[in-house]
Amino acid sequence: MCLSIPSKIVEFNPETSKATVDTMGVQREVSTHLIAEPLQVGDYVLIHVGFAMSKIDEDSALESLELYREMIEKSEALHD
Amino acid sequence: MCLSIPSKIVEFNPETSKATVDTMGVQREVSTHLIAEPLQVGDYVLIHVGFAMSKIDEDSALESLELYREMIEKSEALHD
Amino acid sequence: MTESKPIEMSLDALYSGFRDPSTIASMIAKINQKAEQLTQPMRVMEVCGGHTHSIMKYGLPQALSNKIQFVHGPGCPVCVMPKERIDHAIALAQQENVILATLGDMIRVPGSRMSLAQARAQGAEVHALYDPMHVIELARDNPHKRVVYFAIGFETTTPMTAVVIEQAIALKLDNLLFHVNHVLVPPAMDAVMADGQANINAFIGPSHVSVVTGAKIYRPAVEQYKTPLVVAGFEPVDVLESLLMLVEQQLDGRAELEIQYRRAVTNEGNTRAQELIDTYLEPRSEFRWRGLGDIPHSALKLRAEWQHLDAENVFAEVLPQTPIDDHKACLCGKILKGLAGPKDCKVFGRGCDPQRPMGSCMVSSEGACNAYYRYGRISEEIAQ
Amino acid sequence: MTESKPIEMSLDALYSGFRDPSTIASMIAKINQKAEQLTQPMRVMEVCGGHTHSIMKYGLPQALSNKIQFVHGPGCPVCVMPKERIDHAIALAQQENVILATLGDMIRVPGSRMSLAQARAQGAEVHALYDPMHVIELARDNPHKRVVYFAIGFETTTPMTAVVIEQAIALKLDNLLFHVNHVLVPPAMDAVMADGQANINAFIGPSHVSVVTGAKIYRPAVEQYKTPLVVAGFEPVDVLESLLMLVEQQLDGRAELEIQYRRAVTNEGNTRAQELIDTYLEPRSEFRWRGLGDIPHSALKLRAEWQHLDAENVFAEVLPQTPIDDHKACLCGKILKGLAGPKDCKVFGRGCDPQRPMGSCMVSSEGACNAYYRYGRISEEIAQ
Amino acid sequence: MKPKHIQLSHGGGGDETNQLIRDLFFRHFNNDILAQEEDAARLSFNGDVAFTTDSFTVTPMFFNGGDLGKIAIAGTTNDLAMAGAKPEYLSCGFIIEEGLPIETLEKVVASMAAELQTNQAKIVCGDTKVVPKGAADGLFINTTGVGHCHSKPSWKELEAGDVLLISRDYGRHGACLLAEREGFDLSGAPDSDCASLWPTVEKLLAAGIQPVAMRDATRGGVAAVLNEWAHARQLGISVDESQLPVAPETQGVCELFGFEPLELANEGTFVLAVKPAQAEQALALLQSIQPSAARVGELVEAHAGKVVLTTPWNSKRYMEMPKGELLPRIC
Amino acid sequence: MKPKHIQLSHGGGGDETNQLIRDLFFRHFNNDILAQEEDAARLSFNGDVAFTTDSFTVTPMFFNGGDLGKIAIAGTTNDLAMAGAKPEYLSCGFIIEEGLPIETLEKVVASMAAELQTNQAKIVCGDTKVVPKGAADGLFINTTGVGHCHSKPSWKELEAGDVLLISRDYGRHGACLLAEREGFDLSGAPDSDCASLWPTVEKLLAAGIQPVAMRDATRGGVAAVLNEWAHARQLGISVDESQLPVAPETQGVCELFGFEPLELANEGTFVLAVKPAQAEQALALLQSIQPSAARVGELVEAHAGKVVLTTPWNSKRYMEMPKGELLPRIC
Ligand code: SF4
Ligand code: SF4
Ligand SMILES: [Mg+2]
Ligand SMILES: [Mg+2]
Ligand SMILES: [Mg+2]
Ligand SMILES: [Mg+2]
Ligand SMILES: [Mg+2]
Ligand SMILES: [Mg+2]
Ligand SMILES: [Mg+2]
Ligand SMILES: [Mg+2]
Ligand SMILES: [Mg+2]
Ligand SMILES: [Mg+2]
Repeated sequence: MCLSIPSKIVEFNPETSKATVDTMGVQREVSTHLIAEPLQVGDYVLIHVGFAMSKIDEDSALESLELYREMIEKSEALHD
Repeated sequence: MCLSIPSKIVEFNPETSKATVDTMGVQREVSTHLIAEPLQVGDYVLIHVGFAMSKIDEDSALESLELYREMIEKSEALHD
Repeated sequence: MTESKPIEMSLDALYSGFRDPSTIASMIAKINQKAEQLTQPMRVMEVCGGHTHSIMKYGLPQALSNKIQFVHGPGCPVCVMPKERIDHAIALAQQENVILATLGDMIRVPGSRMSLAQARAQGAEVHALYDPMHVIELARDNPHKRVVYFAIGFETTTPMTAVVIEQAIALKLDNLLFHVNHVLVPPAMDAVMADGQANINAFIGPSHVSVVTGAKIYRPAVEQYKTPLVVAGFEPVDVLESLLMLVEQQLDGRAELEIQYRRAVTNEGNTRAQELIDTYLEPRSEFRWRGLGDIPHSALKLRAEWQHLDAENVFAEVLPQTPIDDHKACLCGKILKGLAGPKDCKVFGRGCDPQRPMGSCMVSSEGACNAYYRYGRISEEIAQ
Repeated sequence: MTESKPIEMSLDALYSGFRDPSTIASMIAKINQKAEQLTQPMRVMEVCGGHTHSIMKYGLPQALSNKIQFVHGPGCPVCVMPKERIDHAIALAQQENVILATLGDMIRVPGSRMSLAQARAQGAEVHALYDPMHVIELARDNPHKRVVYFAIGFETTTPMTAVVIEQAIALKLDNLLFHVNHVLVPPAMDAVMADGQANINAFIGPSHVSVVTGAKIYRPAVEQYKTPLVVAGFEPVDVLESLLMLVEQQLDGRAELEIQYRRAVTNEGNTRAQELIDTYLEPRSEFRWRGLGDIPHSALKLRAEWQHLDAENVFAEVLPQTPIDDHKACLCGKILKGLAGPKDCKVFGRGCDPQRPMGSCMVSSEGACNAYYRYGRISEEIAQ
Repeated sequence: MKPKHIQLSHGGGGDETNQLIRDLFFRHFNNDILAQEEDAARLSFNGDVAFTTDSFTVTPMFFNGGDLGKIAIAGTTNDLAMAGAKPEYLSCGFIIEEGLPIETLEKVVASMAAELQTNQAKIVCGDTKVVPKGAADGLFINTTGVGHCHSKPSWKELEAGDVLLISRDYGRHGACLLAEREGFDLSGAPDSDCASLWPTVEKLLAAGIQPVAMRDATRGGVAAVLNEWAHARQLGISVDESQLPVAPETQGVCELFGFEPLELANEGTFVLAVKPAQAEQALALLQSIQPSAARVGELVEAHAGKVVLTTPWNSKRYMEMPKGELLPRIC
Repeated sequence: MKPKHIQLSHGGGGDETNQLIRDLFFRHFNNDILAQEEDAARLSFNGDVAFTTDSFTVTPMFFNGGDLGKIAIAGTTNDLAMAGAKPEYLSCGFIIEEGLPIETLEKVVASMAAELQTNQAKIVCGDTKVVPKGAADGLFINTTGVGHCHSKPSWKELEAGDVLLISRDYGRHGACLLAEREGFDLSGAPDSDCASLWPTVEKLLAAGIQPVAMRDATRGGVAAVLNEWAHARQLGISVDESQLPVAPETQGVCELFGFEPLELANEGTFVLAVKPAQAEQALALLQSIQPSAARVGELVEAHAGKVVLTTPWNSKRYMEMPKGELLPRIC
């Protein structure tokens, strides 16, 4: 449950535990109180009701996307 | 200074020190905290910012009015 | 002509009787007839703004002989209020969680930067009351705010403030404070007359101040300045009858204290009201009047034992204390003494007008300059 | 066909990549192909309302083989909220000088007499927040009022509440109280499965609950009920890939816990979030769910040491304590177990509709009855 | 649980908005044009029309002699009537505060419908907005009206010699509302004069009266109308004080608070300028409708731009343009 | 001490009201009819006219791409344009909260004047009310417009087969305002689409396009327009989801809060129904003005009363009528 959306950190202030994140071109300040790992600008995080709730594992995301591409290519090959 | 208008007591409650007064057909509740003399329905009082500030001396008022009437009658007689 | 029935008491008699056009007309005729005998114009100051209002509204100066000249006195509580006191009210209203309450059109009077109406428009919480008792409700309904009652007025309105203070104490309303600006008539009359320069031959004494204080308060002035004073009602017939009495004194060479407004005014006044005032209030050492400057013992303040209710005390830190002098060009002081007229002032109508008054006499419709600005030129104009 | 370039990480990739129409189409084809081999329909419960939303929005039931049937689970925090808790919120909001704040569309959900939106329309001060941290500002801006945060949501939203509690304590905000309604997914899954009646063959596991808790929380259920569960992302491709994984488990005869949403979910979850929750909150002995009734240890409350912050404690006297049973005709309990469909309910669409929901499943757009009311009949209608 | 109060959702443009419009507005304002349900009404005109707008806010919403709904129709149709136009079509825009009881809204709407009837006019298009609690004071209504001109009175035609009539005793609406103001707590105050004037104007026109100018004496009262006319034409206006019609209870309210009845608002009282030859006939007709109608004065060449009151003892003074905010006088 | 803020006295109908009207409204809206200073404007019409009203409240009053003043003109002229009428004359009613900076009011009024220019339309009558602090939210404006019909599109003419076009990407105004809502604190949100549509409609008509129906997708957004048309005509509407034009930043705002762009308000975006034969020409013309204009679907006999979206993988679902109050989704 609970809407949550991938966003990219464009500013981060560890002292205030606040980050500015970008969601499809829209920026918003969020709290990073819930993230234990070090954060840095350029990281992708999931945002839920004004909080970053976790970092997104980029390798895993890319792996999925590569997998899907292969799948499509295969199915296209099938139709060819 | 200070607007003040003759009104007639139409209701009086000595316990709450409140009276309802009539001013040309309009009724309003006023405080009677400032009046030491006994008040009763039918009395004429001067009202200022929500307070009865004194009783009107009816004899004196009528005396003035009689005087004015005489004066007019005299001056009319003069013109006749 | 037959003997008419005795007049019966009624509210209508109390109104119409003292506004009756025929009575007014005969009274005017009688005054004008007597005034013929005056060797020189009689300058009559109506002390009270309420009288000024009646005189203007009923067009008495036009109807009366030129031998009767009116000098508009200092008796309008909003006009005489110095700007620094209005600035106080505004500073209080602008405090967080403070509500300022005052009576009626006081909120229109400009202080040094703005009026209470403007402060309200800018976000301050200001209530214009009709009835002083409503501050009690206001304080009760806003337990988390402090309510300051900006008390104004001459002796007429002072007892009502005293009742409110009494109630606030009885009800233990600890969020209701008072900023007291009640002013006194006799010191103002003294300020006008004391230097011996004033050109005033007679006084029309206030109606409702006198209801409270009794006529006795004018006795010292009448005796000291040898100037007659008639305590007059507000209705046009009252004013005219009082004028007649003054003309008669003048012709007789008398300078006495008389009461025309006998249906409401006694020599002693309302003693309960006087006691109430005395319980809670006492004279200040001095008070600044717009137009007249600093006048000793001319206003009241809370007694020492009620200091915790005094907004001047509680909010001392936020109240500006610099006195603000009248504008240099302003002739109000002279006008109030009958030594000058509005037209003598260089800024009259050019810089000073009712929308942006520079001096006391332009502030409210009871001020001499204001009245002249609005009505004064009518005789010239209508004459065309 | 040449070897394509490696995909680069970007926000767009994270969105479009998981919503890509061709990927969706191939995924659907692949699932449908595999589903051919299923000997009987597979009933998949998506526990989470967010998944219900995706499934409906992307029209997956229509596109997928009849062998895949969706059972909408209890995972919508507004739907499962019992009326008596909403009545609490309303009772609090209606207190003098109390502000009630809660998240988003919670204010639309009807209690026994009205919704918070209606209470607001009738004068109660209710704030619909997007961000729980805003209650801190609300409490600061209203020092003379008490602010109650009506905290709702599954494990996803619970850590945010814990942060707010932590901040409130750190800032010594003594006018901020909490009414905690955070519910837990595993006890709800147990409630569905425990009696052995439920007709459910597989679970799609929540996305963001799992981000917080880790996938580990589902292991007991998977083992006890021998039912496969795949933790899935919210995007259509995520849901479809998870379905594919579930079909494969089914065909292989496996009942395992798997994670499709690997880019965000680990076995352990967000341990800082878990610790924060643990510091301030603890399980209640039981909690009533709309549709599922009383479930032991299925919700959280403030720990004993924070009782002074607990609105249920502080306002105990004004909070109605009578539990409100679900409507007798309501089949939500059975629907949630996959034993009935909305059409089996006698009052579906006749007495119970999204404007006036009688049961949990009609309350929000994620409820089974609500979804069916809005979308369910489309296949029939479009078939014409 | 059908809501009893207006909610923000009633203004969102979705189902609930449509329901409100249909169940309430269409039901009460029902007519052939509104029934077309177009966003813009289609009307047909030939020749000169008058077009006027007013927004209405009144505290309290219901008062003796009327309510916000009645004023909202009377106010705008009166401006048309004063322009010599028959009120034919009106638009209405509602701004509703969240939380307004729907019953209250319905009472106002029903009252609008009744007043439309008096004018034989129709609401042909409308708009509804809901604002959050605290962002408005209950209900604000704008109405805008349009109708063919049957006569073309104008203040520009005013000339010295024209006679000024007033359609009834003045100051009632203002006195009525003052009496209901918080803290004033009066009883026995006058009813508001709130009424539609077109029926009266129609009779005047039918009787052959050619009004030179007409103006309803709303905010600012009779004093504002006369001063504006005098100022605009740079003519004087001479008023006989003894002829001014004020009801005793209106006077009573004014005595209590130091107001001037000439400055109090009216909502169904107008000033009419006619040529001297028609003055008597027009006055008789007005008095047949409201016995308190009176001849109050005339336009003169003297004291250009000013309104001058003459007392029975022949003193004169200016009638002033009212100050903006009505506040009780202290002096 | 000229006041910098609106005071109650500005609404009292006296001198201060007149000064405000003259110094501010007359100066900016200056035109021959307003200059007559009659309470009701006199206009002349021949034939069919459209007549429409809207009240405007917007928080914040100034936003990216527009302000209350621009919307107040665009909103009403757009309703005229959608009825195929040229916006000619407008009324305006201001309800002003005591304390509004006069500078703010002037900015809004100047913006209205500029937008009138775009439409070649005139404000010919107006009204000003001031309400006490707290009784309104800054400024509410009603405008009511009237103008001759140059075409008579109507939803009643909609038939199966008609093609639906949208004039540009949708949801911008709603997204723009959401971003400025208290507590949302977004940057990078889209500018509002706020604009007057008559120039576009005029071009369509000049090119010979005969619009079957037009509707600006204001409150309730595109979803409300399509649902209302489908419901009113009891026809189906079939929408190709992949053709729907939404800007990424509009989508971004929606992702963050769980809104549906189809349900967000627009203030310068309209849906146009044309016969298939004119669809291509009309679309090309719209795209020459706004490249994001698109063909979104058509009217069909099937699924009467419903709007059905088709996904690229051929799943269908209903496009729903929006709920009233936009609230962030929790699930
Ligand atoms: S005109 Fe103004 S400045 Fe001059 S005396 Fe009068 S009040 Fe003073
Ligand atoms: S239709 Fe309503 S009452 Fe029936 S099962 Fe669904 S929610 Fe319960
Ligand atoms: Mg304050
Ligand atoms: Mg409350
Ligand atoms: Mg008008
Ligand atoms: Mg009007
Ligand atoms: Mg008018
Ligand atoms: Mg509209
Ligand atoms: Mg419209
Ligand atoms: Mg519109
Ligand atoms: Mg429209
Ligand atoms: Mg108007």
